[in-house]
Amino acid sequence: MVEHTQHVAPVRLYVVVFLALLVLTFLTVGVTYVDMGEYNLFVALGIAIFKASLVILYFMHARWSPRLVQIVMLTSLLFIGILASFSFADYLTRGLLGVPGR
Amino acid sequence: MHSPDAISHARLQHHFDTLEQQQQASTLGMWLFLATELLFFGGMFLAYTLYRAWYPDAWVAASHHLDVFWGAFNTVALILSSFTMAMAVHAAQTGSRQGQIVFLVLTMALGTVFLGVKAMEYADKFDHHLVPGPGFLFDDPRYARAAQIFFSVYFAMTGVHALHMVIGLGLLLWLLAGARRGTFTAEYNTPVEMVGLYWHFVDIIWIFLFPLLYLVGHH
Amino acid sequence: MQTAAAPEPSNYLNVAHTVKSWLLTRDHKRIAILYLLGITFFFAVGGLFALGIRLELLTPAGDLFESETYNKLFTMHGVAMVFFFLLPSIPATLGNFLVPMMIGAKDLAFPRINLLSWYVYMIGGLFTLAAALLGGVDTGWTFYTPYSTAASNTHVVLTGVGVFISGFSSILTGLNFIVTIHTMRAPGMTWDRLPLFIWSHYAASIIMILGTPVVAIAVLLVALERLFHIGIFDPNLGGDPVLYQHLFWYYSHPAVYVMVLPGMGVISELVAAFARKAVFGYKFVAYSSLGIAVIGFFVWGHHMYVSSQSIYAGLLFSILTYTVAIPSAIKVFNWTATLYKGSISFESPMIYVFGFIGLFLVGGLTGLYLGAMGLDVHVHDTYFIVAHFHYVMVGATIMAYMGGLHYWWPKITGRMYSEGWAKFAALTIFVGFNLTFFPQFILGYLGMPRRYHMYPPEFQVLNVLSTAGATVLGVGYAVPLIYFTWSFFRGARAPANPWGATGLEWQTPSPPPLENFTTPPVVTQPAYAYAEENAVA
Amino acid sequence: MGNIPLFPQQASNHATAVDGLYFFIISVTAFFALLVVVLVTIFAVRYRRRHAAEVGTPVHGALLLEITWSVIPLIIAMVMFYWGATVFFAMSRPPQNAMEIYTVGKRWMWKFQHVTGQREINELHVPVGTPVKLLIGSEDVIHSVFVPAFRVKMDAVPGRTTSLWFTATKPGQYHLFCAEYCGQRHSGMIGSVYVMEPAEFQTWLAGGAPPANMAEAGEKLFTDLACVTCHHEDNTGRGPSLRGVFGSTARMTGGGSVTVDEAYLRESIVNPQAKIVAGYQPLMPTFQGLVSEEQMNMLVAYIKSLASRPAETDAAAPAAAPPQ
Ligand code: HEA
Ligand code: HEA
Ligand code: HEC
Ligand code: CUA
Ligand SMILES: [Cu+2]
Repeated sequence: MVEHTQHVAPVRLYVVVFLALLVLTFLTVGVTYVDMGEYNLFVALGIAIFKASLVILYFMHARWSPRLVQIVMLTSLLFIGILASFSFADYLTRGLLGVPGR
Repeated sequence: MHSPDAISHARLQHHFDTLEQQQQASTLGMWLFLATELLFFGGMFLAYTLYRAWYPDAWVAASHHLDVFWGAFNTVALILSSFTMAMAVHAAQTGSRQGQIVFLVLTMALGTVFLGVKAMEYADKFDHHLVPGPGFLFDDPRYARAAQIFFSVYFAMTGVHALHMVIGLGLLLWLLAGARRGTFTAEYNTPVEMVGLYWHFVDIIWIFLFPLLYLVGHH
Repeated sequence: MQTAAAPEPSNYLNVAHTVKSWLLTRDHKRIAILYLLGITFFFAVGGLFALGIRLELLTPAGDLFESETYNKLFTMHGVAMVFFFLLPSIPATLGNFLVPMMIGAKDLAFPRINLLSWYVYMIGGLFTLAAALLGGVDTGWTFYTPYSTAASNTHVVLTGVGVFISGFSSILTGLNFIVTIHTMRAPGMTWDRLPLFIWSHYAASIIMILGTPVVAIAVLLVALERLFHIGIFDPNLGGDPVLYQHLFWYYSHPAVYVMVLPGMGVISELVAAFARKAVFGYKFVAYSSLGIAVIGFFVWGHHMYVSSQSIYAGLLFSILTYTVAIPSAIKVFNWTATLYKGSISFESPMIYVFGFIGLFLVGGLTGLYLGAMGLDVHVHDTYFIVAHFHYVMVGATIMAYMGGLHYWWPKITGRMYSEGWAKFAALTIFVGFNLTFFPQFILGYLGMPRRYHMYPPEFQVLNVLSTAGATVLGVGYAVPLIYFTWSFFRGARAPANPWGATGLEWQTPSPPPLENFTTPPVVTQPAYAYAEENAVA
Repeated sequence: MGNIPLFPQQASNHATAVDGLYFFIISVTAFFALLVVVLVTIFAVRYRRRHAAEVGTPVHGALLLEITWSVIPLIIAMVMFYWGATVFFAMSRPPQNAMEIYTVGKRWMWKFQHVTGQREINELHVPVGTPVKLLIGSEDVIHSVFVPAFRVKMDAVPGRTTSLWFTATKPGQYHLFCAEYCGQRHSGMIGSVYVMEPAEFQTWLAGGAPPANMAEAGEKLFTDLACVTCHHEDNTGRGPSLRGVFGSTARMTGGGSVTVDEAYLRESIVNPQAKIVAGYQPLMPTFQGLVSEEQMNMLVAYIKSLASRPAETDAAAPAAAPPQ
């Protein structure tokens, strides 16, 4: 079960990831000046998710982490998903029956 | 599971058999802690989503009172600090004491810059009566009510985030002291790695806060 | 102590006696004892509030306390009992003591964090206690908005801070358990050999980690809203009070399983030990714990059927509520089946097991009444609910807690207690409990609302019965306090394995030495391998 | 000891439905409780330990058994779910012709107003045999309307309109409780529901010179609050005409549509920016804090009365008036 010693990532990789994050930051600011209606939000979120994944995978070494750590990560996301989706199961269906408060 | 002739090391706590086991435990523990943290912010993200869905126009109007330049500036500062933090961990892993010190100091400097800018932004909101409460004033009366909720969410989220930054700075200070004493080596560097994970997590939260708060609608 | 003939072998209790050696200990066993003291204290505090409630309800008129005082009584009763007694009760005492021992580890993975969690718990407790002493808080343990944010003028913030802080204690404990169970198992202790106690603590820990932060943020937002009038939950400012209920129950429903799962783990151990037989359907009992923990996160809206939540969300929550009952059913049936062809003895821990099964049946099965939307409308916020949750929390979980304490007491203290008194207490608790809370089901269906200081006179007789029962119950709880204290100082020495049970914790002296085992254990058998020596296959 | 009640009175159409479900669940749960208790007892006696060193006989798990005792309870549980949901749906959907009564919770009293204008505090008079729909709001914190004899309950949530309905079946006086904790005198926020024979009810309704009926009062408010400046009946104002809106489906800017019910009307008045009617600008100011709960009810009653007004003639009686 013992993992071999830590993975040491090359500095070059960190630099590349950093530059990518920088570019994405400018990109996300840039696209807000383009009117895409509702899609602005999705583009912004998409970029943010992509940036977060870069940080998690490389800066936080998740790529080389044990399976268990990856499971922990995904589980926490899943549970945020439960919180949001079930709350919205209420909010999105309010008024659907056409009876006040039901 | 572990070899009985485990290497003995001053940093090995009595109840573990090997340093690997100890390091594995810390890593798992830290990630579990971050899972908790994520859910903690999750509650606020839910509030954010709900009110954004309810008050889309007010959200745009209120968001335009935030300064995209400083938001982006801070984003860059935090990303850079994440990079220097990763480098500090790298320095520890390769046993470079000098590297650790340099990169930890850089990370702290960037973190301080972030908080400085944040403080300036907060002061600006105070000046413009954009702090929720009886003194709240919003230029467009149609959106005043919902804008107040926007700023409530803004202050709650960025405030809790800033609190995490402050705690992170404290941890970095503690690491710096250790690094100067030469505590962390290629063999034993778990604390640097753990604080690193925490710091990156705080960065990730901001990566989401920035577009969600500063970049609503189109400019 | 002075009568001991031979010098006692060194154990975790006698290695050091100074106060400092206790307050700065990192030994999970000593921390368990620290927790035991804290928890007993808060139980007594909560119990005193309960007696206040029951005395007031002897008569329909509000003649003993002012309305406001009564409201503070049930609020502080609920807060003390839930956050400072029941949530930490089994995990932080028995769990803390036994999780490392059962898996053959020397300690929990993070001993310092373990100690920290006790301090955090005590600090949270002190905040809440301070709030109580400064005048109390009157929102109900649920802190519903906008009452808590805009109307109440009691110490909501102080109490909220206490609850918030104690939440971190819970998180740290859960984190410690998960890491320990993953990384510190003795050689040969594979997952399918883990005692069921470990499985149930593992499941409860998942909830602590993923649920607690959400209630923490909810309470924090309530405090902020009170202090700075931000409008997140205030309808006058455009916020939604029901959002608070979502956040609160997202945690607080799973939290009820934090309260009961460790108790179920205790019951699995005890049933095996006193039937001298492997638990029937080990895998099902183990996985049903995980099932309860996970599905438990999908049902919170069953507290909100009449809250103006959408009917469609209600449907979703209702159907899922019924699915979460199935893993509990699996457990009950498997315990029953374990008794089949067992070798059953009736020492006091086993008496508590029978008590648990009876009360959990009533409590759990009445949960099914509440899951039915059409029926819950009538009984929601009545004494039917009060009866339901006391049956599961007080009936079931405290029975399990007491059973576990009696079972592991010899291991923890190295002393025996009086079996006669123990049986007497168990019976008194059982009788007193049913007398207190069964009438409340009837009251609830009749329509007596909860949190009522005064009530219509026709409800009096049932309330008198309930108060009478509470008195008996109070005596039942006080008796063990006395004989346990006596046993701790004067009780007969306990052998290493008084019950002839399996499990690593019984293979080390009582009380255990500093790092739990004199020789590192190696596991070669599944849990509960009772019949192995005279196996007929 | 003669009159200790053990079972609540049944005084509405919902009572029998709820009690039927209740007895069904009682019998199922009693069966399972007895099953387990009896088995435990039999095993405990039959397999008691005979000598100190005895151990149990190993019995290995049986998959079939596990499946059986998971699936059977699951099926039964689904029946409970279905039944419970059916009863709840029936409770949630009031009949079209229900007589409406506006209900306001306020610490610590219940205020009712009939569409014909009569007000009551902590008392509610209703006729037997007529469906009654309560439209519920709150002035401060959350309360909850609870009439045990009718088996109905609904929270009064500030900022929202909720509702419940029932048909009383037995004349008499019944408890009315506030079931959601609302502060100091929560247990004093109680009253009575009087169920009367229809004729008696009409007399009661006629007694005590009623002020203007709610729709009329609302119409006056509509002018006083200057709503008319934007909402012209002929659709020439800056806002949409409100004639015929109630019960219709309104289309929103940015897609989507809403059924216009009481909850939507309230939202349009206190929170006009939330949903913008297609084709209009978000011009309407919020009236949050400017109209009281009761005025809100009158406005709503008025706008509802416009729904059924034929385009030309003004009918005298608003649709929501109690059936004779
Ligand atoms: C330890 C705590 C605990 C536990 C274990 C449970 C278990 C359950 N609870 Fe309970 N509950 C509370 C503590 C607990 N509850 C508290 C504190 C409240 C009120 C909070 C407040 O408002 O203050 C509450 C309130 C509450 C409500 C809200 C009521 C209301 O406010 O209107 C509901 C509604 O569905 C509910 C349902 C259930 C169900 C379905 C279970 C199930 O998990 C039970 C499962 C067990 C069984 C079913 C028994 C064993 C099974 C068999 C013998 C087989 C036969 C089974 C079938 C045929 C299905 N509970
Ligand atoms: C773990 C949780 C727990 C426990 C153990 C209890 C225990 C008891 N509860 Fe509690 N109760 C709650 C959780 C709990 N309760 C909650 C969450 C609420 C809801 C609150 C709300 O509405 O917000 C509630 C509400 C509640 C009510 C409803 C109040 C209302 O709605 O108006 C009532 C009424 O009878 C009641 C009674 C009791 C009684 C008689 C006990 C008895 O079991 C207590 C018996 C214990 C003792 C009597 C103390 C034992 C004595 C000693 C240990 C020795 C004493 C030593 C010294 C004094 C030095 N409880
Ligand atoms: C400044 C002009 C103005 C005033 C004053 C005003 N409204 Fe409006 N109202 C509007 C406009 C414009 C709309 C359509 C856009 C929208 O939905 O917000 C509207 C929409 C509505 C709607 C939703 C109608 C639909 O078809 O869905 C209702 C109900 C309503 N108003 C009621 C009122 C009431 C009651 C008052 C007075 C208390 C009032 N309004 C005062 C301008 C006004
Ligand atoms: Cu109003 Cu309780
Ligand atoms: Cu629940």
